[in-house]
Amino acid sequence: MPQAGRDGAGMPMIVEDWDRLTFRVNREAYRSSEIFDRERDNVWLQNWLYLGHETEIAKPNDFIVRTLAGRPLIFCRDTDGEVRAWLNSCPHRGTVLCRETTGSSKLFQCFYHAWTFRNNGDVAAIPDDSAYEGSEGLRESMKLRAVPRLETHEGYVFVSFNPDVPPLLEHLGDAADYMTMIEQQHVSGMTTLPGVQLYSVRGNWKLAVENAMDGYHFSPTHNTFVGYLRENGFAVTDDDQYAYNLGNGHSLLVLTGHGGRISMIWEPRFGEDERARTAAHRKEMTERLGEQRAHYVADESHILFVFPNLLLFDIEGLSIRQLEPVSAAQTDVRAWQLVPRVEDPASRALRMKTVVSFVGPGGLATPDDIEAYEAVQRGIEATANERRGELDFSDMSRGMVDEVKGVQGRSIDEGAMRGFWRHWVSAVGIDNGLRVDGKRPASFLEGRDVR
Amino acid sequence: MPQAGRDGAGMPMIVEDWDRLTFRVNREAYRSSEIFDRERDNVWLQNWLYLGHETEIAKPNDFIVRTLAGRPLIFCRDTDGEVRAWLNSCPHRGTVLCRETTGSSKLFQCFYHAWTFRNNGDVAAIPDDSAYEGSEGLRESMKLRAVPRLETHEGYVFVSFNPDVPPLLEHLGDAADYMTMIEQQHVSGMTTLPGVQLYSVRGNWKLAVENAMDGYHFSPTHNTFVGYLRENGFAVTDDDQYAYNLGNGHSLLVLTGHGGRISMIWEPRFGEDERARTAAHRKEMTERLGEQRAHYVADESHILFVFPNLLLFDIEGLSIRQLEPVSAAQTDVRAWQLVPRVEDPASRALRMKTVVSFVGPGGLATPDDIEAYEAVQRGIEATANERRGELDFSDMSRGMVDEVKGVQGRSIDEGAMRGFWRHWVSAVGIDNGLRVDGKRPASFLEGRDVR
Amino acid sequence: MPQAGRDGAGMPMIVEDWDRLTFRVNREAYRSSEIFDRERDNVWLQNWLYLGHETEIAKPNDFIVRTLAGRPLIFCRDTDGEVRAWLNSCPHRGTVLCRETTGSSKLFQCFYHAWTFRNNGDVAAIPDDSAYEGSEGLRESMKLRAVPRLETHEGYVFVSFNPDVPPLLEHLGDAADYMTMIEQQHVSGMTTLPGVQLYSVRGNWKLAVENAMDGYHFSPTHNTFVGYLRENGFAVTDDDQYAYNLGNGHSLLVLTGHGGRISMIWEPRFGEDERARTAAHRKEMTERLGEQRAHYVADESHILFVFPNLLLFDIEGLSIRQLEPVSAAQTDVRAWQLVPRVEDPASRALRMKTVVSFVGPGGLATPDDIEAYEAVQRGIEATANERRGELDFSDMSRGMVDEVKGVQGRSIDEGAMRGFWRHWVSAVGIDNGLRVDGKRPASFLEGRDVR
Amino acid sequence: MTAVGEYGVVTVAGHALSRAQVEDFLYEEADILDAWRYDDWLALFAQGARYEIPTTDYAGWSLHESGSFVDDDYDLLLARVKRLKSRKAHAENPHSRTHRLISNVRAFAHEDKLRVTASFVVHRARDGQFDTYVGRYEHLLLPTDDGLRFWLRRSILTHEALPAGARLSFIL
Amino acid sequence: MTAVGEYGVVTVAGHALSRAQVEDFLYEEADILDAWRYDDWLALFAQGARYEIPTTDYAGWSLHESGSFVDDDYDLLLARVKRLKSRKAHAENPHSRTHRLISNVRAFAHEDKLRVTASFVVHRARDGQFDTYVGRYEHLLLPTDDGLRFWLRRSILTHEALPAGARLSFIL
Amino acid sequence: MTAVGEYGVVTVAGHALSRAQVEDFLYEEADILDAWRYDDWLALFAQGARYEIPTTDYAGWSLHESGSFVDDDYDLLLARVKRLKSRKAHAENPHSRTHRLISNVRAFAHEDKLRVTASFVVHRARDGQFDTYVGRYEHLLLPTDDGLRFWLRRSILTHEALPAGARLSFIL
Ligand code: FES
Ligand code: FES
Ligand code: FES
Ligand SMILES: [Fe+3]
Ligand SMILES: [Fe+3]
Ligand SMILES: [Fe+3]
Repeated sequence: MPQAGRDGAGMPMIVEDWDRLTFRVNREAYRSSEIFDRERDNVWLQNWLYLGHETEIAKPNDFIVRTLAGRPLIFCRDTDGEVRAWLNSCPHRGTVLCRETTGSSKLFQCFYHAWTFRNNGDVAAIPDDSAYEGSEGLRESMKLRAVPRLETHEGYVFVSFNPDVPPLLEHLGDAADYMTMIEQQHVSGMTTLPGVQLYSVRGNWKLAVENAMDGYHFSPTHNTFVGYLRENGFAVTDDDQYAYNLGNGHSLLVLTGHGGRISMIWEPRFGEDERARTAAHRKEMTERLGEQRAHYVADESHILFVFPNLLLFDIEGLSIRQLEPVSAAQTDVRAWQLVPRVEDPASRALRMKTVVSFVGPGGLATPDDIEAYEAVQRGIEATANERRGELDFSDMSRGMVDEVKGVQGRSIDEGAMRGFWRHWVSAVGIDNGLRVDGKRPASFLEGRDVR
Repeated sequence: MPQAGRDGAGMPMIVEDWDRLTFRVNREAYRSSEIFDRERDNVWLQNWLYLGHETEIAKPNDFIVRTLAGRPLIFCRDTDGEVRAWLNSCPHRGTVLCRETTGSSKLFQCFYHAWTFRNNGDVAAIPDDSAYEGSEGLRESMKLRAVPRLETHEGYVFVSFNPDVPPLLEHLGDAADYMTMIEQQHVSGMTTLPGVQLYSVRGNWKLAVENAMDGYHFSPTHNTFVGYLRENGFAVTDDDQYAYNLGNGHSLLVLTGHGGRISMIWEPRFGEDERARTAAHRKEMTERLGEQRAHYVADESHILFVFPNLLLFDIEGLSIRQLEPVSAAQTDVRAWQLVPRVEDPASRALRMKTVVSFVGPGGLATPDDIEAYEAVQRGIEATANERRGELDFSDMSRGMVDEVKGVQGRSIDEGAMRGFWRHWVSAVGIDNGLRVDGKRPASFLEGRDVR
Repeated sequence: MPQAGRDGAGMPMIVEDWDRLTFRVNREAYRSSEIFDRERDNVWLQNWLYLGHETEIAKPNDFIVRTLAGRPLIFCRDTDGEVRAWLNSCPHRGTVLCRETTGSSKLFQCFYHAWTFRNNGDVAAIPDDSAYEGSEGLRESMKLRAVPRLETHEGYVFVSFNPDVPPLLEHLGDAADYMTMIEQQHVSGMTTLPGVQLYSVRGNWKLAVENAMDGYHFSPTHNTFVGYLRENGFAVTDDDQYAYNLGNGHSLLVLTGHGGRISMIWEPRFGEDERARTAAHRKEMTERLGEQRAHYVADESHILFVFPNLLLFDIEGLSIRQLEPVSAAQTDVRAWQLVPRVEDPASRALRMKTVVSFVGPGGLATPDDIEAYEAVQRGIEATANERRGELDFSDMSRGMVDEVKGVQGRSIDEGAMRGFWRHWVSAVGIDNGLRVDGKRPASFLEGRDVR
Repeated sequence: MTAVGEYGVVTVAGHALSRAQVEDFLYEEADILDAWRYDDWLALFAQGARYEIPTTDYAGWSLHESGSFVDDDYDLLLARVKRLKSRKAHAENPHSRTHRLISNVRAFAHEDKLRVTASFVVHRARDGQFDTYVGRYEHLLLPTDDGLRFWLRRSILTHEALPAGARLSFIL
Repeated sequence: MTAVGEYGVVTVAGHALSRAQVEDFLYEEADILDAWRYDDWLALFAQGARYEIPTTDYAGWSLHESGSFVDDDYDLLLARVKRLKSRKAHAENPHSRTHRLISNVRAFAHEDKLRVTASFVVHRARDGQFDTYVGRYEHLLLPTDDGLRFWLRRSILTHEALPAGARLSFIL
Repeated sequence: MTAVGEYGVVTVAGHALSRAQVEDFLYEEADILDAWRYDDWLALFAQGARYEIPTTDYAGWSLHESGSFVDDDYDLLLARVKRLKSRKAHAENPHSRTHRLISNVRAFAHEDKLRVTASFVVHRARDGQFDTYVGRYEHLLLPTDDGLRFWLRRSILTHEALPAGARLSFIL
């Protein structure tokens, strides 16, 4: 068992008990480097992954380099305007081809031997190619290496290292519409901005997923932020709010008691001028989207998780968060602010101030979440290789009393986490990873219809 | 052999030769991470471990957090005054429960979801526990996780992660009385003080054990400290001093030629005022303990090793040293000064100055010991995976010429180390870990009767 | 395959295709720690390794400590003037024996227990050796541990941890004469100087070997240095220059278009005074060596690689570079400047300025090479565990069109690298490490006769 | 070359200021922050002042138009201080141990303000980790009769990304 | 706002002292220590002076009543210097290469002494390791006619524990 | 004890110089280097000046007689700057992000020059790595009517060896 404990091989990762109504997650899932390797192979190299947003490379020839699943990539728009994802590694001897982090260029030239490539992947030049047999075949075989699959939904660019992955929309399923809702907030559509939050947490990536789907932590963990909102005339509540499993590991928190819906629901802290702009914008939305759709788009805050590496925060502004696991115990995080392409400068300034006051390592809330991931990662060392094996499990049973009855789980329950873990264990493919005691319900609630 | 060398599996760790009278230790024992893992599983998670001293948590509700065997623990005295050791990890999702290093509190509240526990382990509050089946059962099952065993001897608190470990006193055996002797030095009893030396050495923990049991290194390694004592009127000698194996891996160095016995044997460097105080105290001791017991308590310096992680230095003052292995090549060390609860302020100041002048990373002696551990750890890389396998062994043969005759080993022999290694190899349970050539004596000397 | 990819076990490391005329190297060879361990066992612990130059320890009792194959060594000249290589680890308990980096001493005394050794390896003193059986046998068995083999050629000292390695000259083969040529440049012979460049690169050691044998990178990578030479009246060319495999993994680049041949071929940047000194020296060389030998010695720049850890740069001055792999992704580099024992101070100053302007981490050229190793090491992460396995290979096919015809490869081809890799794969002994498709030539060109 | 007496004195809005005075101001702030004296820290700001930390990709843009780490107007600054003084600011309870080195201080007149640049290294010890934050101050200081006050307090990180475990939950 | 001429001058026991003078004293000490000139270092102390390094859990207590890393009265200071000058102080033979940064220097009058605080970073290279010691000085200096002298030299570490390989065998 | 007014002034070749002036010179250079303004940097050198970085085993020898990392006479210095300004200096394109701390500045008259010593730490961020270069300046400065100029700019590393990934492709 300690040996087993060392890599978690062959142990149940999840234990569901439908008699006791408990759901337990093996803490080895956060600690084990062997499980990290399996996740890399069976999830990150198989699944769709969020790469970036179209608006980051708005113009032809724009490029950004970005590491995804540990692989250095070039995310660019070629000269013809097509969005591309190339391995950032020279086909000749593997040198990082593009060493700039961002810029605009028609060509990528490797500095080592000056092989040069067009941003559509074609070989532009190989010095002295007479040294090779069949220089035509050479140019064919030495094109830039593409990430096998790339598809886009509402400006969100996804890639997969698995050529056989099903179509993106099939993968996104019910999650797709919540991305559409964000795009519908403003008639001009949305764009990312410069000023990307790059940080890294000493915690397993799944702790960041749980935290985002966990309404139960909000008032204790963010006590000071709740206080700040309260003093500014907004009474936060957790009542009548729900967490949904959207299938394929995706999930959704719908929050109606947390505010921060700039240009959709006015709050005193936004100031008087903003009040009129908000009213006007709501009017425009209703005309454009109709009463009910406008309601869903405007009046609810959403936290959407798209398995495995994308979190969308449609609350206190709009931010995109990407998770890049580095090791079992470390995760790089990247966050972009998403704003209406066209917006009143005062609203924009208010939006930027507001979103940053909440999210990111310098905000008034996110640091407490980071403290949580890191305190969990440290804390679970207490039961590593524990003889009393059952103590090395974390509890996520909240709301199983409803779940077993088929009642929709609340935001302050742990149902969204259970959905995530159930998907995770099958995706990672750990033998006997799931143990079910007692009689499991025939099915679980999935999705939510807002159309 | 190199592959074997890479993890030391299946190689003899110790080779005793009773024809040549040599004792050799495989240097893989200091280098191998696989052996480190076995030690963690078979020693640190099975044996009694020194956790801390009662006086560190003198009052009800006092707590200290401390990592032992890599596990974060809460070492506290509950509201009813009972000493406790809890895993510092929330039973809910594993968060470090108590993030303060020390303090006083009746309750421990997890900041993540505000689960709250009494310092006796009971659940005090679980917010919105209606989300769980059977909230009574929940409170039962979600109590703080205790370290399975905790026992105290003379104020020294030991714990074990093994519920089936034999009683503490059985484990301590002959070592127990030397802890009693320390307690008997002063009628008021002893207490630890604030000002804990926390440091970390780049060496295997067993090098620190060997060093403490090694009188042979004293004059060459501590040449400058010996010189300092000599200039201050004390002539250090290594004659007629012995090292004892106390069984269960414990051992004892009895030093009568090294001085520093504050308030028991006066030296010029202590100053004239101290002379009278020393005489008075010796008188009190003799009355209280009788001539002979007082002699053993007062006139000998002792260095006691309690397997596997406690060293008591009853020399140049009194200090407790705890070893916390971090990896094969790194060991965290913690040292507390132990003083009479009641003491003349001038004696106290003298004591503190004296002990620190000797022990600790800022002293005039310990740094040379640390240099030794670290120089050994670096040096043994020279023979890693050596084809001439016999060169990858360290020699600890000193005094086998006496040992084979059943003659008690001297402090400047290496008999205490041999006793340690013989116990270690059986405790760690390495197959064929011990190779014996020639005819081994039927038994070895063990213990020493001073009662 | 991903699992395989994780350590590269059982995969072809090299794929030669004689139909397509391609040569591909598996990037796992640069990344895998398992392959690093095999290299350590099968190459570094078996082969001759360059340790240092006789002139670093010019006088009896001089010593230098140096780590080779991860082993701390003492490289010294004993009192009788013999060159020695000792494991820098005390035979007693393994302490680093000599903690000074360099100096002069007849004796090495271990500080831990004062065991003392002569620089010829004999035991000089073991304090209180009566504690051991048979103190004579003890002194015999406790001599300093020598590196099993040590031989010298032209002042270059090589050692092997393998007692059964064939004689050095047999190993050096054709490489030996190029070391002789350097010695013949000046009648006084050559010496190393103080001022050793110690640095470390974040790249696999084999990338440093490839780079040195790679004339193809010179003009693009060193664009700025070429520009500097051009402005100073020297037109760099890559025409009619060749790369030779010398057997046993050794190789040679002969460059006639790159200059920097101080005191042999004058250039304007060397200044007028140097012109006369150069002419005089060339005259002396011709008298001493004869027309043709003098031509080979003086008019060609040479970059010589002696497998596995020595690079000699007879270009822009003379430097010795030693490679000490630390991990798959890190290599320590040491570089010494080699100069005539007797030289005009102005020539010497010119030489030092010139060599340093080119080589070393502060030069105008080497930093771009370091950038290359490191950019490759980062870049090849892009194809780690790639499903399209063939993409995880680097191409070294340049000049196979000539090689297949038995035509000597040019400096700007990749033939020297292919020779290196062919030797490497057999030396490391990876099962099925080499895959040959199509019909391989019966033999490859090897060596070059200049005698 | 000016005589030493007046060397290096900058006059702003009628206040003659030496580098030494600016250094003393920054050193005092550092001690206040390391001692967790947040009310005293607030007192170093002029009413309406701002506190900014751009992201590591910062290229000079306005934080009103871009993402950032900290974009506090005076109201948010008050909220931040209030939070930091609360026992419930979990990310900083227990408090980080911080240590600050401020060097390369330079001061320039900038309209009615003093533009101050400096190099900083902030060390932070917490949870057995020891983090280092490296960057540059680009402040605007307001000279008043009671001494200098922050008008814009801006910390610009040198890092390419915040390293593992680093966060800006304390004042950088 | 005082004129620059006298700005920042502290007068102690009749000695007018500027921060620059204190910095020069600390910078000179740093060079002396890095050059291993221990006799010169001793000469910077007043007779009867003390050298202290509290442990990392230090909370202001007296070292006479608690554990510590260094608790040298003048006699022990002499013994320490004698040891460091000996070839047999193995922990420092060969000598560590040290490098010191002293910043954020502040000086305050404290009875007849000058209370000086500063931030330090000491880098130490030895045995292929490169260690960093981060902390704060809280000294008491005695102004004399021959310049400043240490009355209490105290180094307070910022670390939560001495990191691996760190030791105080040299002067921090 | 000298009055503060003139305290610490060194007079060289008729130029009265204070430490503050030397610090300002070094701080300005640091900003110029961090901003990659190489023409401005070159302007800080006197004609015929040298730039030197000895190896880490440096024991005081002449770089004309030993190996070194940098041994630039004025011509090579020009070549180095030209290289650094080129887009083809691959090791520094993209540019490293550098950050400099200069402390413990001391100035001494040395014939007609000013001998300046200081401690430096240079941080360098590139390719996801964050390297630290620790060492000591030992410069010779030439006082001119237009201010100070480098006559010998020498950086001496404290490291025992350049750590992994460290290189001197930028100006240390
Ligand atoms: S590695 Fe890119 S051109 Fe050679
Ligand atoms: S993890 Fe402790 S309360 Fe949830
Ligand atoms: S280890 Fe060298 S003498 Fe004991
Ligand atoms: Fe949160
Ligand atoms: Fe000792
Ligand atoms: Fe090159």
